[in-house]
Amino acid sequence: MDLSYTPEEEAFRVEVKEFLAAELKPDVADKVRLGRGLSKADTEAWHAKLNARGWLAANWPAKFGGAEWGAAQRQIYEEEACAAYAPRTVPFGLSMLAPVLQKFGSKEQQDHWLPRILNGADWWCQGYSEPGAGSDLASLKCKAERDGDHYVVNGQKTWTTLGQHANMIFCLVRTDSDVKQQEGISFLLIDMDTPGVEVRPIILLDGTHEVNEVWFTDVRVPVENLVGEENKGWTYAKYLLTHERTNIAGVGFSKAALDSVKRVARVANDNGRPLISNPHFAGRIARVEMDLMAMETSALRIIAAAGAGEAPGLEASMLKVKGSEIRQEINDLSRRAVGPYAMPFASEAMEGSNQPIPDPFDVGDTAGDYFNNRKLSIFGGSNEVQKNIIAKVTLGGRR
Amino acid sequence: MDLSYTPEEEAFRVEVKEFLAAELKPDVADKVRLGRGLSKADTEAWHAKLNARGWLAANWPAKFGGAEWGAAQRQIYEEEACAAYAPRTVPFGLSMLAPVLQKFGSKEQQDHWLPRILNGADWWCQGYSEPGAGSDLASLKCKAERDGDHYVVNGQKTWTTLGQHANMIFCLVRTDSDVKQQEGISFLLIDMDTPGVEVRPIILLDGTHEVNEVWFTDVRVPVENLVGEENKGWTYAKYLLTHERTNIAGVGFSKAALDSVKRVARVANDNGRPLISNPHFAGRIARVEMDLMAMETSALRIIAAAGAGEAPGLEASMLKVKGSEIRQEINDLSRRAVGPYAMPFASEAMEGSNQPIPDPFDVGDTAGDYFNNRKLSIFGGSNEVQKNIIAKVTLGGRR
Amino acid sequence: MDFKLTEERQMLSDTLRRYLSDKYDTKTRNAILESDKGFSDEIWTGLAELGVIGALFSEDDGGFGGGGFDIAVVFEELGRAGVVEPMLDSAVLAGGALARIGNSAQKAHIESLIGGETQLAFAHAEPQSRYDLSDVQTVADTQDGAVLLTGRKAVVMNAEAADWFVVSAREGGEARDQNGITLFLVPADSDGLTIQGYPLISGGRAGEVTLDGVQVPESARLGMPGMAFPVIEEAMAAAVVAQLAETLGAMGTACELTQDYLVTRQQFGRPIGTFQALQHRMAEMLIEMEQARSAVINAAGHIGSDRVVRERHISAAKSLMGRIGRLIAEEAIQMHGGIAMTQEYELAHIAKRIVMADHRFGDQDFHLERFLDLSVA
Amino acid sequence: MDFKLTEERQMLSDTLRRYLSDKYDTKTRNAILESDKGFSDEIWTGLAELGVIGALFSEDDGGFGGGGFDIAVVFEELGRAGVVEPMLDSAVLAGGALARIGNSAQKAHIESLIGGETQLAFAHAEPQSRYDLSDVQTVADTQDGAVLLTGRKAVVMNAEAADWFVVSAREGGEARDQNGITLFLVPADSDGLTIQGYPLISGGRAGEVTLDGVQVPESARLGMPGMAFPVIEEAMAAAVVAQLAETLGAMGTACELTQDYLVTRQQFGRPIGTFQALQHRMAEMLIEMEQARSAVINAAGHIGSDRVVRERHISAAKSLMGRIGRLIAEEAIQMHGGIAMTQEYELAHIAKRIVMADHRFGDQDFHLERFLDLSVA
Repeated sequence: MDLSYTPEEEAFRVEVKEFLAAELKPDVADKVRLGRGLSKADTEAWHAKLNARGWLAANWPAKFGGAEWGAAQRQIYEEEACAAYAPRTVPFGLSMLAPVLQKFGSKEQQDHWLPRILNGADWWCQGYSEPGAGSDLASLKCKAERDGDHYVVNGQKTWTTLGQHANMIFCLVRTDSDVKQQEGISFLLIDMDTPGVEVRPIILLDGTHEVNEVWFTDVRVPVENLVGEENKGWTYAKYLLTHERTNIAGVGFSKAALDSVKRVARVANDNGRPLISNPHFAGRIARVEMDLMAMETSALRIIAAAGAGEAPGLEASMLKVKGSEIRQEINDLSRRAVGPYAMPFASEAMEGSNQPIPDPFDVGDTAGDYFNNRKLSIFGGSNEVQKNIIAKVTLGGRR
Repeated sequence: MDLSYTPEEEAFRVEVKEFLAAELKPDVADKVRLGRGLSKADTEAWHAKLNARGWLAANWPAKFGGAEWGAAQRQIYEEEACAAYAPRTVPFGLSMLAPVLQKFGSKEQQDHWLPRILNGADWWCQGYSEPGAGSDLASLKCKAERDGDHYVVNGQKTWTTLGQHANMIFCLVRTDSDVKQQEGISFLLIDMDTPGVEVRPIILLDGTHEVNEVWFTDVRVPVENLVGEENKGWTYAKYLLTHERTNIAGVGFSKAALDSVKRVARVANDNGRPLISNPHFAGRIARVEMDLMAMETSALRIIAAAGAGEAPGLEASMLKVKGSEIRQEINDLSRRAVGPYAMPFASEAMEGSNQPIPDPFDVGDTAGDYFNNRKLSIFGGSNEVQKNIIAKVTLGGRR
Repeated sequence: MDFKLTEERQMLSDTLRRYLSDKYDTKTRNAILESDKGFSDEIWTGLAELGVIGALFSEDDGGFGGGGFDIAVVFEELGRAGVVEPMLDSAVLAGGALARIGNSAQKAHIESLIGGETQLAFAHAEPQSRYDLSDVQTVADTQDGAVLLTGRKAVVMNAEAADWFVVSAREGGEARDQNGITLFLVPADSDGLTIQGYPLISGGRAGEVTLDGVQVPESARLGMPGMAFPVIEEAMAAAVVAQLAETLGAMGTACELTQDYLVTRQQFGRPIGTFQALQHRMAEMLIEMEQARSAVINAAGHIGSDRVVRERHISAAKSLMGRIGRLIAEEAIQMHGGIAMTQEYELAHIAKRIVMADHRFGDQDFHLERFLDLSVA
Repeated sequence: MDFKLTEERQMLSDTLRRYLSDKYDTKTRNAILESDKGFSDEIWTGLAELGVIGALFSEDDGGFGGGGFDIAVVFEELGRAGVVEPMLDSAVLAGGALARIGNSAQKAHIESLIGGETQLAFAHAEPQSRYDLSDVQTVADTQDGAVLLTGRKAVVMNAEAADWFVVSAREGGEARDQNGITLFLVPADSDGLTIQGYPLISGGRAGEVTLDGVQVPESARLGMPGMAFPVIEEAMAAAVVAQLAETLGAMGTACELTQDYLVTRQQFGRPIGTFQALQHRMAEMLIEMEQARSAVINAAGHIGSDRVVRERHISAAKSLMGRIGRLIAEEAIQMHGGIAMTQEYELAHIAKRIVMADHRFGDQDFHLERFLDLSVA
């Protein structure tokens, strides 16, 4: 056991700092820091810079051009990138579809789609959830019927994050309704420019437009866009979900957010003293910081144990729950810290959103972030689903 | 709405104070305050004094010689009695069996047993739980078979509180095994001096002997000791359980215990200041006190709404849960307050329990009380069972 | 002791609930939320006609209520429907201060307020003051019969719609002294009074109010110079009772919506309300609701008590509600899942009302500390 | 960074676990609990023969370990079995202080300690000091070559069995000054040293130690006069790591027992582990276990770091364990129900070990405040 960084790891941290100093534009960092939505162009530009540096496919296997970062490297990059308020990479192609294609896709699919993820030719989004299929994902109804060398897709997906930017969507579709739910699902890649695909915005409670409904009406998809075997999609979906959770702890985000809370608490006046001198508020900060110190080590342990490219199982569910709890607690502290000035608010969707809003602590919309991040315990397999998994695995073996 | 006490209520408080000043012996109050077990004689003497004053049957209907106290009177007595560290009355006869006899017992049973509860001729204990029937009480197996004008009882009861002092036990027994569990249960009164009754002590984790196992081997019980109808015992049992919960909020206990915590915190040294000046400890006290202030009003509202003699339903379950949570939190604070001196301990069951144990704050065995009172959320229908009830009632109606 | 509502209060409560369920559904309210004005004149007038505003004032002031439970009954219903109209700020806070300290001439505005024709705003808090009621740096400078007000007021609710402002300013004492603070009644169209308005995340609008040498006559002074603090504290206590009751109503709606969703939403082939983990969490929400209701009763019932008793109950209830409110809002959203994250679903607005209530009049930590101070006092 | 145990440590851990599962079942341990001595010489010797005590000291001091993870590995296994033998107090605390500050003559006792022949006790805390390491009022008065010790030491673990005491006393400075505290090595049979012994609720025995002009030679002084505080803090840090690991082991047992009970205990015709409310609470316990394990790793891994870094991790881990330990002990008992309330059931003792750990070396509030002080430092 050794908790200290090796010289190589420290050297890598310097590399990362230099990269961020050189490549991260202040206006983009400000948008990230203040929680203002990044434009599609902002995100694409950042992907391009990371790709040029060879760090976009940081967690991909080498044989697909990946950097195969270890636990320490991942953690160092995440920590530095979050501290500098660099944009987060869009995970749908990089960390969700790619692992599936790499494990289950055909040579042709790998050769065609993987490079396009890195070079930005495609922006992927995810077609999993449906209005009637949330936690119970396997009950999905969106149908794909074979017609010659095409599938004809009809149905609806929802909670499709950044679908408004995407040109491609990977979908779980029902290709057999006569078998056990899990056995009639296939994994399909769909071009969103195909006739019959319609994207409708969903406005969230903080007024942001980040998720969408995607409707499919007689959408014709070439059979070569089927990943793996027909009706084996559930296997691929579960594989994807464990990968989706590997970075869910969000240690870097939490550290940066907690630093921001402390910064505000040092300047905010509370009964004639700095808020940070209020023992009850300071106690809240300390408790979450202690939790974060522990979870950072948990995340490192778990990723290290799982090994490069591999996805941890049970522990990933634990990290997902604790990671979301910690981030949500910090979001609570950050709105709490600004006091009455958490109330002023102009939503993207609202008239006059361009009018100036007082932000004396220069932190952006802390209340909006708090409400928006309630999603952390809901999406990507709700915390309840994660607890079901943990109980099933840990109690199941004993029966 | 009016939260202030009427002149009549204030006058009653004076009466109670005077009674306690006159009747409560200091050595007995000290035993209660320090959590030392009361002798059987201590308890019987206190019952006698309350009975002489007409306050033993405080909640009984008038026609059975009860005082029919209202919500305010009950709360005033409880508050003053707890503040003075008066013994609590033993509930098994007074508040558990009596309501059942008064509602379902025969005239003969009422005339015979009720006076004996008040005059102390009988000490009752409860034969409900069995090793295999805890939360799932209806699965009880203790069997009673009719043989002429007797029932022959075989089986085991457990968690029988103060069974070592009792001469009578009321039992739920199975009189029909061929029907739905709830429909084969009868309510039987058993003389513990009958041959075949054996009481075995259970030592709790704090070393106290307050509960027992009671074993029945071919115990012959006269049929006139059957309460109500054969196989209708489950109805009576449920009626009893709601009554058992009416005083479960324990507002008086919590107020007295919290005062004791504050007293210790004012004198205990913590880093060169009184512990009560430690904002984190003070915050714990304040949070539980706020909860207690609210629950006191809840208890008054609920009892007032339910009306004299009546047992509240859903709300009783809510009070049981919140009341036990608050008492357990205060028990946590009281062991926390004494710091390292919470560790010295001599259990009743242990050798050398008579050796002197340092108690610099004169509070008795705070850690033992903490562990012992974990029972509050387990017995009398566990908090999980209460939550099941609440969910069933509140969601049931909507389906 | 008595825990029953009077017939009059029960009637008012029933009438108000009926009116709002007819006139204030989610769609209507969300349209109001996105309107430029931020509230509806029609609803305001409607509420006035129902006597809702009158119920918040004593008979001496031309109303027919004004007690703690009058306020609680009204605001629980307003909260249940997520009403964003500025009843608390116009009537309880500004109007309440006026009723407590104004002379007969000044009180004349209460009549038109009760009638629904006048809007008031309470301009007290400042950019630096956070939740500290005595932190007033706005100064009132009196020169031959005229008073000049200079300073900045922060997040003033209803600022843009107000016809009159009740403005606090210092006529003596140091910053954060309780002594030396005076209230003034200031016309909204005064020269030198400017408003930077903006919407609020939980609905309605507020503004940063700048007083740049605003001139008012001495007759604009409410009460004696420098003696206003006790009045501010009393008006705040009434406002806290109103906000607590409003939040309680909103919490009730959050629970109702969640209970309905639990029995209707199907996953894994059964209503999610059949899953015991959710059942127990729902039960815990309802148990805390009882605590919250009792805390509101304690606060409303002691609004007429001596300062320490009154403020101790106010701070206990406010702190408790901050804690329970967050629990209920977060649990309601979590048990709903994604649907509760969408702006068009009723719970989204209700949850925001509940959570953001902790950002006015002192949050749970502020009142925890205050409760401790009052307890040793 | 590297999160794997060395082979030697893994072997020691496995051997110790096997030994305790053979020799230290509930019945044996409960008999030890009720014995007059409060621990078993046979077990103590057994542990010494296994090399458990040696693993807690460096090779320079005649051991073969002494690092943070050596301590953690040993104590997690001791905690798993609820061992009450005075390993922490005799070896880590008193022995550790001796190893850090003693001269070669004084260190001679470490060899017999490692061999299992000598018992030590650390007499530092006093009736007034609670958790404050610098609050020492016992005085050391030196007159021509002899030192007179006068004062009272509180809840001194292993006092009755100890052959030697490591006693802290003040040779300068004010009460609560860090400077001026000295450690002395005092024979248990010294004149004027009296012990009032008693059992402890979580097992083992302690005593109130009175020093009434106990006379020792100057050669009994450990290190320089008045300079012992840093040594005391370091020894305490090692003791906290030991106690944290012990508590972690006990928490692991509490979880194991609960998981087994959930799948075996039948109610309502099914294992109670099939009820989702209990499943989720079990999952939450296991999630917190991961947090606790990482906190212990952080503390053990920084035991050699500079003071502020070391103590910050120590206080963070101690405070976190206080919080999580209580959760796990209470949830384990609650999910068991009545059976866990009985003295004869293993969980009863394990839960007491977990909860009472928060009463030594500073509880979760003490270390929360300390963590805050160290964070601004």
